[in-house]
Amino acid sequence: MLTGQASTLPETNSPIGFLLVLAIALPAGGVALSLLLGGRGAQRLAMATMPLGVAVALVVAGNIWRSGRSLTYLVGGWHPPLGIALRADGLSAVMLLTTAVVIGAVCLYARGSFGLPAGADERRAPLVFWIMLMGVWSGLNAVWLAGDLFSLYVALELLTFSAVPLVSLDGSAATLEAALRYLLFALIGSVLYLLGTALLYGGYGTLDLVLLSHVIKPEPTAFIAASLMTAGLLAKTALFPLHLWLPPAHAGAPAGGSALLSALVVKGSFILTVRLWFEAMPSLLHLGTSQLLGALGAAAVLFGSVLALRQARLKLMIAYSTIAQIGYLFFLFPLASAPAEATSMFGDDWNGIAWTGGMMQLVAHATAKAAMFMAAGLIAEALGHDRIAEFAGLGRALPVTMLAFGLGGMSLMGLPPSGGFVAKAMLLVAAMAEGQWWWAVVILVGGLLAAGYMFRVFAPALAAVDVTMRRRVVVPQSRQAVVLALAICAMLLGLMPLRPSQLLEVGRPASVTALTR
Amino acid sequence: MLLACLSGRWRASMSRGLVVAPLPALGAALFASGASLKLPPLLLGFALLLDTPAALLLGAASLLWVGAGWYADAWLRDRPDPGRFTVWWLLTLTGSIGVFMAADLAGFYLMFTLVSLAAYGLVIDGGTLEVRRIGLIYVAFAILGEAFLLLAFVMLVVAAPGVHTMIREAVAALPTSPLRNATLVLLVLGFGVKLGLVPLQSWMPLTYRAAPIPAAVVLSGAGVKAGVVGLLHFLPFHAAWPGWGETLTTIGLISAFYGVVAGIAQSNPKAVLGYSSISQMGVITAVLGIGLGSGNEGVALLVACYAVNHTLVKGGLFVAVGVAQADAGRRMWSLLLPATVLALGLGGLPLTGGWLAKLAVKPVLGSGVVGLLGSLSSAGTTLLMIHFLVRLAAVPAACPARSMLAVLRLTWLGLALASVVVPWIVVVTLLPGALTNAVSLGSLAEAGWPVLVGGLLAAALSPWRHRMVGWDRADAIVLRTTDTAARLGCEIGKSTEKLDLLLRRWPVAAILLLNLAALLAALMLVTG
Amino acid sequence: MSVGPALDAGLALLASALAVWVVLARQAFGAVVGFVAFGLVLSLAWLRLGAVDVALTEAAIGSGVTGAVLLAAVTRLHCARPVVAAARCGRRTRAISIASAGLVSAGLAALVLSPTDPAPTLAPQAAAALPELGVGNAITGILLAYRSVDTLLEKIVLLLALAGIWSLARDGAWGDRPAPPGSGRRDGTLTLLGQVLPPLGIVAGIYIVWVGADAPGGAFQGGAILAAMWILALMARLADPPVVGRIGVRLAVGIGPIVFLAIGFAGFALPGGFLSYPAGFAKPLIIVIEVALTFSIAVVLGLLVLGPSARGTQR
Amino acid sequence: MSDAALYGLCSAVLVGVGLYGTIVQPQPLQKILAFNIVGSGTFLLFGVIARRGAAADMGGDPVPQAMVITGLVVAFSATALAVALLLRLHDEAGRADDAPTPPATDDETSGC
Repeated sequence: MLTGQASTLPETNSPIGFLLVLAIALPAGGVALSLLLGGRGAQRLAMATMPLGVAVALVVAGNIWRSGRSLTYLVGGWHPPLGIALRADGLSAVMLLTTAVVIGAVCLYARGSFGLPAGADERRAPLVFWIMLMGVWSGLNAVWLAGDLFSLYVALELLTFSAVPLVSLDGSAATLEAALRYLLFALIGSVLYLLGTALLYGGYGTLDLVLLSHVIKPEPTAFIAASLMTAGLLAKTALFPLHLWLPPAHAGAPAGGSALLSALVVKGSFILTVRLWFEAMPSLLHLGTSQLLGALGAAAVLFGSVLALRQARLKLMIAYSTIAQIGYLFFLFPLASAPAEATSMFGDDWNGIAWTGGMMQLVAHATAKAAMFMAAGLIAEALGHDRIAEFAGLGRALPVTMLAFGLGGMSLMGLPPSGGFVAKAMLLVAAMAEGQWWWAVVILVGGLLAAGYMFRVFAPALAAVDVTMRRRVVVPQSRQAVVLALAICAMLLGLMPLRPSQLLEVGRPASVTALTR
Repeated sequence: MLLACLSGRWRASMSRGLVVAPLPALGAALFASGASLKLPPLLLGFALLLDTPAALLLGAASLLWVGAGWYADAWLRDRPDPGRFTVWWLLTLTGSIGVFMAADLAGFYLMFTLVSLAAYGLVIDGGTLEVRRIGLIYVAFAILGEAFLLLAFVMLVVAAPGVHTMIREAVAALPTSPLRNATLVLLVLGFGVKLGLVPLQSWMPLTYRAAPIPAAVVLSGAGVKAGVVGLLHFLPFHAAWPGWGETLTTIGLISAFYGVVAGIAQSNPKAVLGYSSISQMGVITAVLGIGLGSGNEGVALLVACYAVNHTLVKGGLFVAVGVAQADAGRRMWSLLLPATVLALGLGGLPLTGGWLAKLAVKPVLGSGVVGLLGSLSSAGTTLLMIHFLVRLAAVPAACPARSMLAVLRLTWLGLALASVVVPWIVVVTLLPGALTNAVSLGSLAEAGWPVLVGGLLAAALSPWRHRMVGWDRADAIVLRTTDTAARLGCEIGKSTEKLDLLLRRWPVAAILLLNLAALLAALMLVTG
Repeated sequence: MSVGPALDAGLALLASALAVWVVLARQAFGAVVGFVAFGLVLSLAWLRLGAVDVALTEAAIGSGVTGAVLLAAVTRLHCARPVVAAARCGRRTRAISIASAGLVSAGLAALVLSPTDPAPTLAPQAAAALPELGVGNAITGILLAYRSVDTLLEKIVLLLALAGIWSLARDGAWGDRPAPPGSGRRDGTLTLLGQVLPPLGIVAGIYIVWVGADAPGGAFQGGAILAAMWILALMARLADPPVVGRIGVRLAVGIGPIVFLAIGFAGFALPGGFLSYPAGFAKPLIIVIEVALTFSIAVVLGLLVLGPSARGTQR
Repeated sequence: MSDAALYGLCSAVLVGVGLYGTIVQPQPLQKILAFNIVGSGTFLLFGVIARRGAAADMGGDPVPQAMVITGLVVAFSATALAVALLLRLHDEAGRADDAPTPPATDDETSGC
């Protein structure tokens, strides 16, 4: 093999690989057609795409689970490095499913806020919301599936471009400023990522993740490219201390939008970071880098939680909690890449457990946080405000919503039997087994702080008050039920922790397993 | 059984179900006692297992829950918002029952969390600011304990093969674990919070004082036993751990005496009972410590017998406080007479349940220094209980509905009766040997002297009683500490906010972004 | 070739100097003018780098249309008084910023000066597969065949950006015409330009698309030129901005991506799958896609420049 | 010095200058301009890489060149969206100016 020259892989299309295209193209077509149809058409289109997208995700995940093998699709029949491959491993399948579930719930929920009555004229906010929803979906699915770093760049931009208008949907100066700030910071992130991509192409002649992993070497080109790309991606993930845009943006968007942004959009760049380090350049993931990423995560957990404790408004509190929960994800880097001598003490696949735990945290946070943001939206609709101090008697006024909020909160705190508990327990176990106890301490303290901020909401909401709360609007039961269903999803994750872990093991980066041997 | 409980929980959306809900658990305790019962793993990967000591605890606890449920039902009738209390009650009940039966780590942790945290809802039912503050202190302690336990469990899992682990397998692997010492420390700390061992005891009297009486009944009687069963199941009694055992015994004895000394300085009878619980749990811990030191697995059963008595007596005495509050003092004898028997029984008055309980653990304590200290603690308990009786008699009475009074009385007498009868049944069936040894004049005298000493002490101290009240400022210190902690937390929060404002300024964040890239590159260049 | 290196050095220096000017300029207007010039210099640099397609795109989009957007913005911001007294950064912040940005530059420069040898390239592979497609321009082949996913996603990006910009309309103005570009005065020169240039430009744009399959040029370049002509005509008030709520406008916006997707889906019938072209029909299909895309790109780019609907702009 | 190395250095300078601008420029419009400079520098880097990969009778590797074309369109969309946001923000803030209370502090531009 020529130095730095990637040859093609003997890849062929999987029998149901075309579904990978559909996962991206269905919502993408939805964007184009929504703009064309306008008005109620956009909403109908979203409602029609939703079950199809969920079905695609289910079939893909089911197939990967049963066969235990990843799916590949070469678009147009062109092999990488010239062409682009879509690949779905267990991680992609889990993410596809999570995305489908959360977006499905948001669709059902948003019918209440952005539904148009029959015969009504096209209106601005609803049309834009449905278009952006489809945009987020196609962007996310592209991030989960694309195997080429430049396609991933376009996919990330797609994601940003659909996320930003969601932030400023209400058109107030505050949200416009939040959106502008988000856009500018995300753009700087993108351009750093693109710089890294250029360097990698210049060094290795391919941007395909798998090909790259074969030819990449620990040398300055790869180092600088990796650090630029990582920094750019972290800016888009809003990892501490790069979180400046997140609180106003996530708190300013309408509830359905916040749910998408917090639950899914920030995860796109995170997963890309993971793929970059664990799949494309595992040989670069050394002690220093992994500990640095973990330390930033730890700082995010503590910092975000403390600030969440101090917010007076519910949506800001949830937004800061997102910063904290994103922090947990980054424990994946030190814990899933521990060298063999660190894991041998207890003789088990601790890297793999950390990997599963990290991904479980991602999924649990996605479902729980989406449910919480939507619950917060219902609360704000019912009360006309979201000031935590004035929540007295809320538990009585909106019992289902508060139950959903509480279940989501349990997952954030890591209380059993939630998905968050299983995730955090797995990370804890891995941390102790690998002798990296400092992460365990942070995880515990983060859980305590999460309990603190959840308690701040619940103490007044559940306090017995004699005055019955004055509700501004009656929130329909069906929307409350959607939110509750999503929160229950977060719980169910905890009740069957084995299943996703089997799925996650399909196509798990070799680096995670190889290091333990 | 747990499922039966759970379904009972749902059926019992009305408070009337409170009485019925614990019955399946009582049944489980009766029919499964004496033999181990292992259910096939349920869909959650949870497994249930009921060994004899746990069955004893379960039986006593569910009996108490039945009685307290009856009480709570009557108590709730003239409350504005019974539904909320009921939900918390049933959640706590589920945890309290489940914790005795859970056989796997995750299940145990879930149940332990449930009994600890759901009890918060019971504690704060009073709703005043002071009560809520105490509720916060309770939760803070509970969560601290949870954190210790979670870490300990994680270490257990790490050391045991497989991720989903039965408690037994995990504990069996503990002696060879490289994290053994840390695990043991964390286990003792975690359960110690629940048991109110010194120095983690402060929440207990505060909480009992603040909680409504039905809640105090179940918390002091049944809730605390989650800690007992935790120590029983998680300490590795199958091997001898001399150093560990002695440490545990010392902690236990310190708690036993601290409870007495601090308790007699209290004027509120509920607080006195709280301190008494600290003392009693100290005795239990001391016994367990001896068992741990000598690798004696039989100690579990004895401790369970002791704990059964405490469950019923302590619950009963709290009901007595309720009766005293409710009854305008007309028929005091019907209250005070059984109360005296119960209270002194806790100190080991011969022929009471407490005497049997002391008998059960006596051989373990032995006749050395520890044995003497044990007897002294009995004397102390007697002293404390006499103090309690005095304070009980002085409780000012309110005027509740007649129907409630009747229920209260019945509950009270029932529990009083049970607390005498049940220990007899238990000891006769499980420890016949201990009994035959005991019914000799010598041992009667031996058991009797601490009671006598305690009585004399009480009489001797009575002139100074008024001065002693309020001598112990532990709870005030705790309150002050929490205030300081809150202020400190506030400061931390404020400075974090300032940091956030700084970090969220555009140039700062952008510079950090670039330097993060530079740092990553530098790290790789240096190490790679 | 003695002129070459000097020219290159001059272009590089000029581009760097213009960049410094743009960044340090205190007045936004000067900065924007500097940026347009910067874009033109860069197009020349692209020509020198042998990338005619990129040079065309840079001139049309990077400098032209972007310049139009920025100039329009500067005009509008100039009228409005600044909302906030913009605090300039302190000296320390500037020093740290220079150091941080300098670190990135230094890293890049170090890598640029020590290239991989031999430099990796996909040119031979790209060239080898071209006959199969029947197109002569490798870039067209990459954009519409090898890496067509990128192009497809990027079309969606354009649509989303358009929807995002439209979302910034006020509720009452939704679906209305955007405000016309320019200062609003009828300007003799502009009118003249607007009358003369568009016919030429439209011919040039269509030509660029037409030859794009084989020679440098293609949908973006052509679309951008067409869009520029349209905007020029609008600036000269020779035409009105369209009512964006109308189905015709929506159709014009969506037709390109929809045709692209439809042909892509049709590929499922072929062994190559999504976005593959049947043997012998590759070139016609690519040209169909290019034409549809060009049309939509021109409309979308124009609408992006025009911005959101504004109330009271209807005559 | 080869033309590739020369333009490579130029791209490094553009990236650095642009990044500096995005950090210190207080006005959003000039931040957007600076971002475009960083973008141009990045694209130029692609161009340099393409130039180095000249082969098979082509003046440069067409793959990075095609990426630049895609990238330019994305960058333009970003600029247009950011400018539209900025203009609308100015409208809104200008309105708030007329109100008796001063607008909320705009920490976007409140400096360093």
